[in-house]
Amino acid sequence: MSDISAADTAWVMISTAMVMLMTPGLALFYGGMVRRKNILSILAICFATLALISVQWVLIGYSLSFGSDISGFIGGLDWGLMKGVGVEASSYATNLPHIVFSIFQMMFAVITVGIIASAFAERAKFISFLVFALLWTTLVYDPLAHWVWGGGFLGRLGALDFAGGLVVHISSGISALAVSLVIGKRNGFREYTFEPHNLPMTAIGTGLLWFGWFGFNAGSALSANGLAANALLVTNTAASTAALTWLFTGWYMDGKPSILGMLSGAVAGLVAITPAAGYVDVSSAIIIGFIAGLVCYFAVLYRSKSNVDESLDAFAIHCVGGVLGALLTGIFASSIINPAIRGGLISGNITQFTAQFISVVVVLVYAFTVTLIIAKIVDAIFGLRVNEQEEYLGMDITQHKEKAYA
Amino acid sequence: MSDISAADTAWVMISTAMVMLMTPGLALFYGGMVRRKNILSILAICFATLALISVQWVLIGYSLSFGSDISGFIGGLDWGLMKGVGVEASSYATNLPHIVFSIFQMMFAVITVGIIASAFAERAKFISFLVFALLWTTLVYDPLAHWVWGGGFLGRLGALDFAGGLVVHISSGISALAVSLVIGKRNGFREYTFEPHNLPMTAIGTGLLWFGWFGFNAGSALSANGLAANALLVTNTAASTAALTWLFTGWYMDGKPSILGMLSGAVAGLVAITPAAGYVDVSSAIIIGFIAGLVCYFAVLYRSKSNVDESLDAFAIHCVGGVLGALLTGIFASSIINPAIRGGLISGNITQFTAQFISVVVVLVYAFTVTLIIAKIVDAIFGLRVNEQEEYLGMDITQHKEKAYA
Amino acid sequence: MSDISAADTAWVMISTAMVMLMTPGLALFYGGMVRRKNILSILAICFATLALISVQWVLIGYSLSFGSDISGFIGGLDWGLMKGVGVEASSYATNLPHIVFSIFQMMFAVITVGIIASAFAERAKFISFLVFALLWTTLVYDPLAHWVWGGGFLGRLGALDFAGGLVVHISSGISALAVSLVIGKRNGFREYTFEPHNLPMTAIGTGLLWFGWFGFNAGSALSANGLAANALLVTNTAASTAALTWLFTGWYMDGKPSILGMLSGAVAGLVAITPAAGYVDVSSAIIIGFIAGLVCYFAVLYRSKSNVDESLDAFAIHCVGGVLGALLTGIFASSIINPAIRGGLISGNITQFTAQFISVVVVLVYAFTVTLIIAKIVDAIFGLRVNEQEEYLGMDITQHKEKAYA
Amino acid sequence: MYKIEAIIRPEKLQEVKKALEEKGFYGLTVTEVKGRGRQKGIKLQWRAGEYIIDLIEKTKIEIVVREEDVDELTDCICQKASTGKVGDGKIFVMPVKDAVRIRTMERGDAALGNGKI
Amino acid sequence: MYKIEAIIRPEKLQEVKKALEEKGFYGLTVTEVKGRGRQKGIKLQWRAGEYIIDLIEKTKIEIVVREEDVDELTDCICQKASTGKVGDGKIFVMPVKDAVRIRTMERGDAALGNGKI
Amino acid sequence: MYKIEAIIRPEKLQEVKKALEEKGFYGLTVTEVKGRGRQKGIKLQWRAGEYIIDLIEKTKIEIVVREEDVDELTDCICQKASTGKVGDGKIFVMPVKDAVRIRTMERGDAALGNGKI
Ligand SMILES: Nc1ncnc2c1ncn2[C@@H]1O[C@H](COP(=O)(O)OP(=O)(O)O)[C@@H](O)[C@H]1O
Ligand SMILES: Nc1ncnc2c1ncn2[C@@H]1O[C@H](COP(=O)(O)OP(=O)(O)O)[C@@H](O)[C@H]1O
Ligand SMILES: Nc1ncnc2c1ncn2[C@@H]1O[C@H](COP(=O)(O)OP(=O)(O)O)[C@@H](O)[C@H]1O
Repeated sequence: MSDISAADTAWVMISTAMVMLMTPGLALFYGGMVRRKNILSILAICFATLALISVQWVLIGYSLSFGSDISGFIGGLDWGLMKGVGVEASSYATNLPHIVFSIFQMMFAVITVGIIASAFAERAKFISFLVFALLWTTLVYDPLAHWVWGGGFLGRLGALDFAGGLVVHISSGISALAVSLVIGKRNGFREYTFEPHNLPMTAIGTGLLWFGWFGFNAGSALSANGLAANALLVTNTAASTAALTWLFTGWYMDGKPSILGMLSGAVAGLVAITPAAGYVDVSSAIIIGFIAGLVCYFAVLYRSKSNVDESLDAFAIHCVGGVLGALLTGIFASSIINPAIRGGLISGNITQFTAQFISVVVVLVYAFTVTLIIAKIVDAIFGLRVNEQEEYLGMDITQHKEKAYA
Repeated sequence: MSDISAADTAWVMISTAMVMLMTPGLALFYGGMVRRKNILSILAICFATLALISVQWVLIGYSLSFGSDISGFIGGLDWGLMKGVGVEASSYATNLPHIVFSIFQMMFAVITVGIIASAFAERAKFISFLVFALLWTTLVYDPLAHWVWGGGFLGRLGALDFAGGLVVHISSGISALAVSLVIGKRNGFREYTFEPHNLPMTAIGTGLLWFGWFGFNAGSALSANGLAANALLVTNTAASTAALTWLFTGWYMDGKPSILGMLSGAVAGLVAITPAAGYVDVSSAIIIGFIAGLVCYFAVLYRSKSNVDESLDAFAIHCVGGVLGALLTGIFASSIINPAIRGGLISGNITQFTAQFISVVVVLVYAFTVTLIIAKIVDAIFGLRVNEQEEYLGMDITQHKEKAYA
Repeated sequence: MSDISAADTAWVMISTAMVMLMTPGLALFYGGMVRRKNILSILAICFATLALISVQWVLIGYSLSFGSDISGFIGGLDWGLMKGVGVEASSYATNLPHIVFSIFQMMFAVITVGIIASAFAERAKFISFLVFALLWTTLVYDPLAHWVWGGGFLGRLGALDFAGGLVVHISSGISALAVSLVIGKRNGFREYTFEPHNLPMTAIGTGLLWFGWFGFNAGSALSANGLAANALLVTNTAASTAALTWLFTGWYMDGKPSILGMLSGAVAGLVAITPAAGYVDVSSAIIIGFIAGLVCYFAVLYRSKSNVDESLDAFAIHCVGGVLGALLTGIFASSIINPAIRGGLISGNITQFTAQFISVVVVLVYAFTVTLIIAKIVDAIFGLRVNEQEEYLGMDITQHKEKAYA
Repeated sequence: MYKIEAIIRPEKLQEVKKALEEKGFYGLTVTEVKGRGRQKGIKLQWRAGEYIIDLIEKTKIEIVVREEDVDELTDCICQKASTGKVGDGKIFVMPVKDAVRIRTMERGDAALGNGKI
Repeated sequence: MYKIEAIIRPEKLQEVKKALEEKGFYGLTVTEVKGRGRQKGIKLQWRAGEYIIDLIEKTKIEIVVREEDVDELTDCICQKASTGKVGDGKIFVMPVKDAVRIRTMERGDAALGNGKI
Repeated sequence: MYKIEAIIRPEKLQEVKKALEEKGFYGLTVTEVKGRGRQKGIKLQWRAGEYIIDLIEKTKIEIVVREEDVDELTDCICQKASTGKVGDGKIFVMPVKDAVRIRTMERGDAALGNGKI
């Protein structure tokens, strides 16, 4: 245990707890936006994700993602059931007990599935979601985590993804789109409006997400050092800039400053800075935040006018924001911030940008295709969707026999 | 201050904050389950617990629990008002400022009383709860903490209780049962249903509890090391397994997957892993979580069909879960995980199991008896319960002259 | 990076996250107290504060507050856009990456503006609040932070302000009063009652504030050591004592124990201990908590009977509590707790008390005057207040075109 | 046709509903209301003042039925909703000129879908 | 018997209630409603579209009284609930055929527990 | 004068409101209610027991109009609120003796502020 740092261990453990809290935070963020009759089902989906992916991760997920590399594509099953994952350090972080690294990573797998969950909002069979989640995390998340972070081919290509722009946000955002295409529009979509039932709940959720994101991004330094501090700073800066950008853009476009817009903007900024957090400085963070706020605003606007009912806009925020972040990392990455890298376009390193671009395309294509297949299969076997009568009565009653509010 | 570790200090301070947050979390967990007219009183009871026990602890509680041992039964008053509890390390944790150890322990005393508070739900006089809480923490919690952790006879017997299966969960769960027997059923019990007024509130509470529990269990390692990391991992694993177990058991039994069931399952798993967290590996955690989810499900089912209105099931979850955890620790404890111990039944060490068994019985008997007496005395002097008219109008208005929602 | 401590870095980073969470916590604390039609606008104001002040801070705020001193009154702009604020330590904390110190301080600037926000409740134009916030943080907060912490004249005078009694609480509380005088009473004030629309929301907020305050006060030690531990302990003790004091005082005066009272008391105690947390022991904390609970209770009572609609009592709690705390620090400060100081009145050091007194007066006068001017100017240019019809319909609809609850 | 408007204790709703169902009266509309009757008010206090709560939560049931069903129904509701204590509530009976079933535009008794039709 | 149905500003409820109480009219039922009158609508926006809010929160008071009390009560309500601005609300008076006190099964005026009885 | 009481699907409210507006009927009062009609109940479960949900969320619209407007309005509502499926709701028409505008104390038809007046 020679090199293990107690301080780093403490930092990554608390970061783990903070990232764990993001899933309940996400549940509230989404929960506030759905109709009153479906709030419990969103919460159920998110909490079930936390439980289910946690178990999958210790059984096989961690090993598939980070186990001994098999031709750059997937990890072996040698660490199944956490065999051999103990208090000694691993090669992934020589300063941390191996367990700490593995459980920190676990929470990333959890939240990623939580993001996709939004595509199931207000119309999915609970059982189908569970089956989908299990398949998706195994067939999409685990490989992607391996490719980028686990010694796989995208990492070797030189793709930079500090805290999960590719692995977490693009993958979940594009998959949410794929799911929404298979599951179809909610009844009444574009016929009558779906009012969010509790925006203060969405605000609480955003608060918890923002808090947890400090663990997400700064924790990804895997050490309580200046790099983590920089990640903390740029994370907060990008979130703030994007929140303001969305707020003012919406104000200009719609005539009024929307709080849901500001909260969405904050999330967009957090998403976009995620891949970049360990590589860019605060000025770049302002630019990244600004672009994310602006582009994601229009992405949501466009989506909401389209015929696609990707109901809670995981695509327009997480995928679009993630793509922006991944590419902008290729532009703004700086070896001053992170001496371990050569820097991005702005430092004259075009290779980095190319690596980012290729990775984005690979992740988009892979996640979209495989998700489409999984969704179709689950649909064929279990039916992704409840019937019209059930949808009308709401998921809470028909899927869970429970009522949110008395 | 030679041996004091800043990293461990940071870890236990943040763990303290996380355990502190569990009491508001518990307030929400319970608060969501009561009727609309009683929500404030549940919150009042939990926040008053935080304030009251915090003060009792610095005045006498810490000293009674951890002060110089008096024949194995109670601590002396030498540390009253925190005299002598300063920045130097204590024998309890040579790596931490004494204050850190004492305030971390404080939060355990707080949450324990918070758990019992549930037995007072929807019918207790606020003043009577306060008097009860003060007596209970002094006469039940402090001695038990001393017996197990403060150098008392159960600790010497070799009882293992990593983060408080005996001291926190069994003691509070069995005491909640005793209180509910004295205070009696709510009016209308088994006549008409009491619908939980806000299940999303219960979900938020569970999220905060889960988060805080990482501090509770992993913080109990008192060090930012591999043992803490293992505690973190097994805690999350047991919670997840138990949540899924309860979810699926309920699904099978009732026909529908209940979110309240899943949340209850998570808590049951967290409770059961509490005494074991520093002694068992992840496979054992899965077994412990599974057993806790299953057994506590049936305990709640049985209780709810019985004639006992232990309204929020602190007994069926905390006491039953705590007993399971304490005994399973005696089975699964492993010296590979924790070299300081000899291991449980599975390592061929029957003594450990016997020690666990004896401790469970001692705690059950002591806590139940003394609680019964305290409750009867408080009832005789102040009256535990409001009158029927007040109960009908609700605690919020009649006890606090306040209304939760306008 | 020789002296930088990873443990201290971890501790101050997590403290930063905790203080960040206080602003959403504050939003909920306040949000629960306003009417249903204005809840979103309170949330909007608080989240916008987080975003806006974060950006102002990295652009100029940090530099104005902590940059190279200009005649004791303000910092220079050398650290604008965080230029030169990197991973090396600064003179403010030789054990921390400079970034960590600066972002920890950022969250103090944020929450301070969040506190004033309450004076805008239920009647302000959103745009006017934004302009006000930007001016205020630049013209009031940044100078004050410089005077006390950034090498300015109050710090040199010897004023003790551990975590921001002067800089945060007095300044925001007195400014809230100034704003409320300019913006005027809500329509219907003292004609009909304004019922708080969701007290459980206020309770959740208090829980998050209490949690975050551990980072606020114990984090202000800037090190994971005994001083931080002491700050943690006295913070919790003062909060608890004040909560109980307010609870019982209100009980005696009004006939019933109010939960809103208890929560307000907790905040009052937290405020009062803030300047003292690194200088006093636990017995003094009990006295400080008691005085704060009692005096702030009567301050609120008096204010609510006055003709001033300082709607959410930032003045009566933050300013009054802050003044108490600052003065009591001058009385109870002890060199046993903090060897770096000479102690207060009780240690026979009258100079300390004088320094505290002068600082209080200076901050009161400066903040009140400048705030009054800013508020008048913003009022003249943008109009601080919506028209009567808009106020009647509520801020949520008229300022944000959004509805909180469907 | 008459509308029966019964203001009852919320906890009696299930029982009343069930009794109506057993008599064949499915159609009804329920509203959460607050009511004041014989009870004295309670003063409430909060930081910025005080107010009086004399309104207790009640449930209003509205059932439109044919004239000949009115007595049977009011009796049935009285029986199920009564506890014998102040606060049991009131029933009001009001004339209804016409009823329309939106789906089919049927009118009159045929639209009620209640009672022995 | 008549039912007086008054739709008023929520903030006027306390005052109206108190005035009724002073006249001896305790029994009443209160419902939270939303209403549209002379005001123009307001457009609301959220991420997935827009909707129009022209419904303002109002409070509905229902009081069943004997015929001879109707005028006194409507006057009393008008006086207390009025601010002179658009949005003050409306009062509607509707015939009631019968009233029943659930607890005692008393019928007719005796069941009202309102007014000079 | 008559009161039209329409119990409709909540998601149809916007459409109905708009149609009424276009016909010149601004004044209306909306209440959130729950209703039971032809649907079968659903059993709900929680930790301490079970209960039956047969009440589906509906929206009640109340409009007081002159006698001559009743038919036009009921037709209009039926048309806009109908989906052709069970649960579309009901309309009830009830006599109203008088209306008062609180602000001006105007009475009768003039107080309605609805229809062609
Ligand atoms: N005259 C009335 N008009 C309208 N509603 C009434 C009237 N009298 C009573 N109510 C309603 O009936 C409820 C029960 O009345 P209460 O007087 O407590 O019942 P009881 O007559 O059985 O004692 C009240 O809460 C109120 O909602
Ligand atoms: N014809 C009507 N039918 C039913 N409710 C009405 C009618 N006209 C008005 N209301 C109710 O009365 C409230 C106040 O109406 P409004 O026209 O604003 O008042 P005023 O006539 O004093 O200006 C409305 O919000 C609505 O709830
Ligand atoms: N007899 C009745 N009295 C009062 N309300 C009724 C009655 N019948 C139906 N309703 C209301 O109308 C709503 C729709 O009724 P439903 O029977 O589902 O419509 P439909 O007749 O078109 O199938 C119900 O939810 C209930 O609120």
